[in-house]
Amino acid sequence: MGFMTLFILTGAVAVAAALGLLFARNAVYAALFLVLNMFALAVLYLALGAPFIAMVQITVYAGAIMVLFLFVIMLLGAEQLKEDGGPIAWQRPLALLLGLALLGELAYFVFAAATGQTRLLPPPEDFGTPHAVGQTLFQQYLLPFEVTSVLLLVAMVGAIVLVMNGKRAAQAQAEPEAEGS
Amino acid sequence: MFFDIVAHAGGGPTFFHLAPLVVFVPLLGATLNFLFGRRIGERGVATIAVAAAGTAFVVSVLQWLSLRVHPEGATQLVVDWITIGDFQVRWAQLIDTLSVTMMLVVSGVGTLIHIYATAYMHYDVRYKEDPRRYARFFGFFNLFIAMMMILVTGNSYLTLFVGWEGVGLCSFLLIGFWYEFDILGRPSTANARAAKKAFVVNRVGDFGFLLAIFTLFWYFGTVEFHGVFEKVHEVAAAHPQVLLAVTLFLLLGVTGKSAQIPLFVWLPDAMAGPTPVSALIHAATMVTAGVYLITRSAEIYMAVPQAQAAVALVGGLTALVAASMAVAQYDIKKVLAYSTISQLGFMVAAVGMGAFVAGMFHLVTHAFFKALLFLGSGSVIIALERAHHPLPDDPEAQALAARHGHGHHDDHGHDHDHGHAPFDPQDMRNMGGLLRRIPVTSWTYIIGALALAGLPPLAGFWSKDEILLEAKHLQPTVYALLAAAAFLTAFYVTRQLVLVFLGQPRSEAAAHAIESPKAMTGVLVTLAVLAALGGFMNAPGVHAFGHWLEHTLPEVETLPFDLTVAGISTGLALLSMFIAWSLYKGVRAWSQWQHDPLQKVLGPGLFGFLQRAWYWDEAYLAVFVRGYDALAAFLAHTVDWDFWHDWFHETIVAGTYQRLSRFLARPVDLGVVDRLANELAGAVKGLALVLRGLQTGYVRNYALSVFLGVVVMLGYLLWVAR
Amino acid sequence: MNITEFISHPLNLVTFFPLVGVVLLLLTPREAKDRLRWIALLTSGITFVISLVVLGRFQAADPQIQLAYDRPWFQVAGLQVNYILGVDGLSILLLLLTTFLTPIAILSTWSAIEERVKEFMVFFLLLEIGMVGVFLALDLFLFYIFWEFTLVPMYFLIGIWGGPNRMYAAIKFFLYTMAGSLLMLLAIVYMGLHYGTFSVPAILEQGAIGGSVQNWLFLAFAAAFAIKVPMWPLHSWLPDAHVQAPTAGSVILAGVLLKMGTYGFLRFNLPLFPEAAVHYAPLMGLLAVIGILYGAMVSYPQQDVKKLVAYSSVSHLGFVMLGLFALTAQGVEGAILQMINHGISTGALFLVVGMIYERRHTRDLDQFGGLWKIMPIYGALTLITTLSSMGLPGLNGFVGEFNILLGAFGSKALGSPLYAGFAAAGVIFAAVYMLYMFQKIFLGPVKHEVNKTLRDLSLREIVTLLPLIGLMFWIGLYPKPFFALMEPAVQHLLAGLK
Amino acid sequence: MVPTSFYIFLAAVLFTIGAVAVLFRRNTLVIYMAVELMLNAANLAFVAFARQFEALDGQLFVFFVMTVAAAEVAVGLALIVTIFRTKHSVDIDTMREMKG
Repeated sequence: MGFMTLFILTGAVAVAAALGLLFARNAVYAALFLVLNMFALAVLYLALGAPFIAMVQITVYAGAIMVLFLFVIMLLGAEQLKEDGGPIAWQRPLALLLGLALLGELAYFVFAAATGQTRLLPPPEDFGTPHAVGQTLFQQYLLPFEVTSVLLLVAMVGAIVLVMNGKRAAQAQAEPEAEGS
Repeated sequence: MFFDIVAHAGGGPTFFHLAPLVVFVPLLGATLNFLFGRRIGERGVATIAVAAAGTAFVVSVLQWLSLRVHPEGATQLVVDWITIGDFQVRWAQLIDTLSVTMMLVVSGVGTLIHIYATAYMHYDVRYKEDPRRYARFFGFFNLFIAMMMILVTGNSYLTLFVGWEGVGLCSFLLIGFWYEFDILGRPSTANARAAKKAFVVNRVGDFGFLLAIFTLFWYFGTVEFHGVFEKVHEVAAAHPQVLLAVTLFLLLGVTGKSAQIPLFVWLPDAMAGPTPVSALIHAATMVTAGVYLITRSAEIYMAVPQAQAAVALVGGLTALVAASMAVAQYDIKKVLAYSTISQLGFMVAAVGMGAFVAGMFHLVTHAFFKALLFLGSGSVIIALERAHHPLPDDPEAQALAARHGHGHHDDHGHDHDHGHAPFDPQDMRNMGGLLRRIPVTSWTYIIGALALAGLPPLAGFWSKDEILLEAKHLQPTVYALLAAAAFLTAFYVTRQLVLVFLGQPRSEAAAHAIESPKAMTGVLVTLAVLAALGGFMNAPGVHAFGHWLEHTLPEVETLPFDLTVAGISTGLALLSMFIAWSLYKGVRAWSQWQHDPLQKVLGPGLFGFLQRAWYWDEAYLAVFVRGYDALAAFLAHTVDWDFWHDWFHETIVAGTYQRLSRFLARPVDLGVVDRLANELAGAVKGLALVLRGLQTGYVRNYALSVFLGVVVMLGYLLWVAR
Repeated sequence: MNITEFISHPLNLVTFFPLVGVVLLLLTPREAKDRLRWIALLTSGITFVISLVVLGRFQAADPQIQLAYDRPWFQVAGLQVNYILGVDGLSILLLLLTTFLTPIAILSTWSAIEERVKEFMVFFLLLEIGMVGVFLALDLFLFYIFWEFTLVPMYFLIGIWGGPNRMYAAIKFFLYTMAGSLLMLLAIVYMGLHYGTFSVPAILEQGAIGGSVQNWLFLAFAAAFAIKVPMWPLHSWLPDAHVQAPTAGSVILAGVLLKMGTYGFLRFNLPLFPEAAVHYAPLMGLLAVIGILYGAMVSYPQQDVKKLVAYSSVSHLGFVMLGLFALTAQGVEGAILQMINHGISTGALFLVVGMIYERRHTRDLDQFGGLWKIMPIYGALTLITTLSSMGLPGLNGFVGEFNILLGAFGSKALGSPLYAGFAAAGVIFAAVYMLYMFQKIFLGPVKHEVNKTLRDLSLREIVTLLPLIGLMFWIGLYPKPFFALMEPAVQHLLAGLK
Repeated sequence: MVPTSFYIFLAAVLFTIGAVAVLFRRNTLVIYMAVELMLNAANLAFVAFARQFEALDGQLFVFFVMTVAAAEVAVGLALIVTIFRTKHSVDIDTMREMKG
């Protein structure tokens, strides 16, 4: 099985999973479709000589992040929201139209406008290995890397603060009611 | 770096390397007393201070011993101070016979006065009701010794100037020591103003000194003594007027520090300081710095005869004028103050004429007898004060008060005095008959006074005689001035002795005056011995002092002893003393003050003129002080504030701007710009109403519009890049 | 520009380190006043340490620009603007003075500023960035940016935390300085067009513009700097600004901001327009001497202590200007040292005035008298400061003034010893007003009952003053290291003028 | 071998689907997931270009995108939870406080 076959198969799976996300009634299904999509992408990453990114994709994205999504969906019981157009149903056809337009533009760009298309050569020996990625990450990109850690910390603190404040607000709402009864 | 020896005198051990100690040990003493003085008690403070001054004396003696073996002296580098381009000043100590003479006087007399002050200040701080200031006094005192040592050991005009200003500072601090009182201990700013006056007047002199230094540097290329002296002849040939300028600028400095005409006015006011201060700073050492400066600059002065004449004339005039002022004073210390000015005039005249040895000799003997006189007057003052107002912790005075039944003085103390005229323990009209009450003080005082009057064989006779002798040969005019001054000197000395020590006590306090403690009288006796015998070091035939200074000074010629000169001056002195005696002998019988006999002779106008110091202060006040005040106030309030700050700024700068902007606002802005703006605003408002409809609040609508934007922009880009 | 490389350069670090403090301050709640103060103090303290590192890497013997950081920045209308920082013997001491005075000024606000502490500290640290930048910038454009940048924080410091008439003073300060700067901006633009670059080292390599244009450029730069100094007669913004500014503001205003003017003369007017500098030296010298005497006389009758000290600055900076335009080694080096001295002594004087103002809420001389007896430590420290300011040998002021006068006396550019002669009379006047102030506050009997219960300085206040006092003695007794830092650079500068 | 343009086109398709999903769905959580899908599409393009130019920078960008996405998800989900507490709904159309 050549790379092209692999590409077509996994690409089809990815597109199908994406469409599943678009049309699934149940949010849990949507999330699972997204996981599938990510697995498919991970395979493509492997094919593109990025084993490290592929692993991170599976562990962090498909693993950690999506689990968090599922957790929140179930926590809030939000999986069964009625999915009709709602008060602005008129924008759905418009959205579809725009989506097709964008796709058209991009296709034009990729296949017609962009020049210098090359067939990919086999990559160097250690391309994309964790070792090579680590070398680059900790030398050339050290400062952004460190900044990312600050970003994550801030995000964590922010998430906690938001949830806690909300809790307090909810309690404050609940208390007068309790007194009244 | 510090303390390392630049020049070793060849052969044998010397003590020159110890020289920096004369500065640093007193400085250390001062620091210790400033920092810890309040905690270690009076005894601790006194020990530190006296030990510091004593160490300086010991080191000075060691320098003297070293110089006896190596009379060529040495230069001790202390620190490399300023180096800019070709301007280099090292702070180095010049150890030669001249500077060591000054060191010995400063530290020797200084140590004695320190000892005296330990007892004197004990009473003073209690009478002024602030015993905690005892430590501060000795801190300043030690600081003064350090500064004076910097002055006399400096090897360049600049280092000398550093000490010169430093002693000025100490003088300021010590004159204003009781800054919250006047001279009688009443709350006032008088003492503080006296201190400020001293500093400012000295600054006028320093201004001259600074200009002299600048001139020296630019024409001689250095400010170090030896470097300058080497080039004197070269410069004298090339720019004679430069040397004249330097010497006259220096003279201005000298008139400031050594209280000569026209800048002597600060010294009488400086008596506001405690009496040991007057003795050490304003009689024995600091005020003689000017004499030292001219002696040090002998090489320059010798090259400029006009300058020598000017200096001698200033000195001679000062000697006479100040002596005339002294005859009409009532304050025991004021008499001595004017006398000091007068004697400084003698010294300045001497060094001005080129009689450097005579001038320095008089400086030394004057340090002995004038210090003695000031300390004696301090002893008298304290004696009266103790009798007038016994302190609770003064058993001697308390016992005496009880015996004579006027112990009531200690119930009302000083506060009571503020009502009517306070008792003035310095006023000679309140004295009389003290010879019997305080014999040690009295006899030592009389020895000092006679030395001042110039009676043989006391120290003052020899030194004054030498000056008169030189003057007769070199400058006859100055000789006449000085002889007249000597005549007046003998007069005011006699007047003072009669008023203070003889006859009947003219006040309660004088009747019960108490002899001072041993620390004070011991010092008085020591100084009396020096004042009596000190003259023999340069007496005719001995000339040890002259030979000593020969190693440093350019030309030392000793004139042979002239019996006529000596006879004339002694005769004049005796005559004057006789006149004074016959005028004042009536006073002896008085028990209350009546009119001054001299006033009857001279008339109240002339007497008042002399007493008010020729109205010199008043003239300066009217011309310089008021003038400066008025000019400064005019500049500050009228020119700078009202005109420049307010009128110019507000009316011209801000006003013009406002008129301009108002013009732009009314016709231009309202007529054209504003209308345009209004119509534009209307249009915007209409548009806003339309656009408002777009704000549905649905997030997805907004997302859609973003998406639309993306599609359109991408399309446009592709269209362009086609 | 690589960020890591950018901040690892010591000059960038010393300039922008206060930003760290600004960020921390912004994150700190406004109620935690003590924490805010500590953050500001520590930040400025670390900045001082960094400036010491700069000093450590500075080669005193080298007269050239050192530790230069030169990168292309952006282009305006085809003109290259570079980001150039560098330090040499002319600026190293002023850099140190700035970083040294800032923590001291912050320490002095501990109990004086209680309102809006957060904003105050933020502005103060921003001001430090601007001041350090002014002394380090070697591109005319960059210099101009820093120069104008300092105005903003100072404007707010006066306008928000100042005295009753603060808005008037702040606006006056702003407008006066701005007016002068605009002329300078025109000159900078002209020079940029002429040389094709704003970089000072590059301009110096190309040589000066000849002819009368040089004179005009000199005057345009001089206008900006003379207002900042301020030279007589452009000083009328100074008393307002000083009287209304809070203590720390006055300290920095007198200590550093005024030096930006004299530094400007030294850095730009002398080397960039050498012929014009020699040509105008007598005029500048004359204005300087008038300033010395006028400032000294005008400060004497003032009732407000701050105003007195403010006018004394006019006098002191007159000395600096006289030294600069003496164009002799002694004069210029004395002037640089006198800039430092004035920063130390007048800074200390404003601190001292602030301390008494905090206790009595008045600066009227008649409200005091006899305070030495009540506050002995305060009296002693003030006395030392006063003496330093009036140029007593052994303290810093003397070394500076003496060298300036010495340099001016034999200056060929000034052409007459009369300048130094008249200026030396300023030494007498200085004694008059300084001792008058000292006497009015500290000597004499205690006239007012309220003054009897004043407490002496606290440990914090003593700690605030002691570094300054220590420096007064150090410079006064052993100025050699300070002169050694500037000597090669000054000789190099003067060689370019011949 | 597969040309890069194929990968890019696949990324474009996925991106468009994600974008349309954002506009279609009412469930805030699903919208979030759609945003993640768009990010993934971009990542794919990055990796493909990294492969083409044999430069690791593209892969590192993906790495950073993931990190940022993780941070975004953490904060975003916290926001949703907070909003849910007051509105008791995850319907995005109930949030229209911005109406002009």
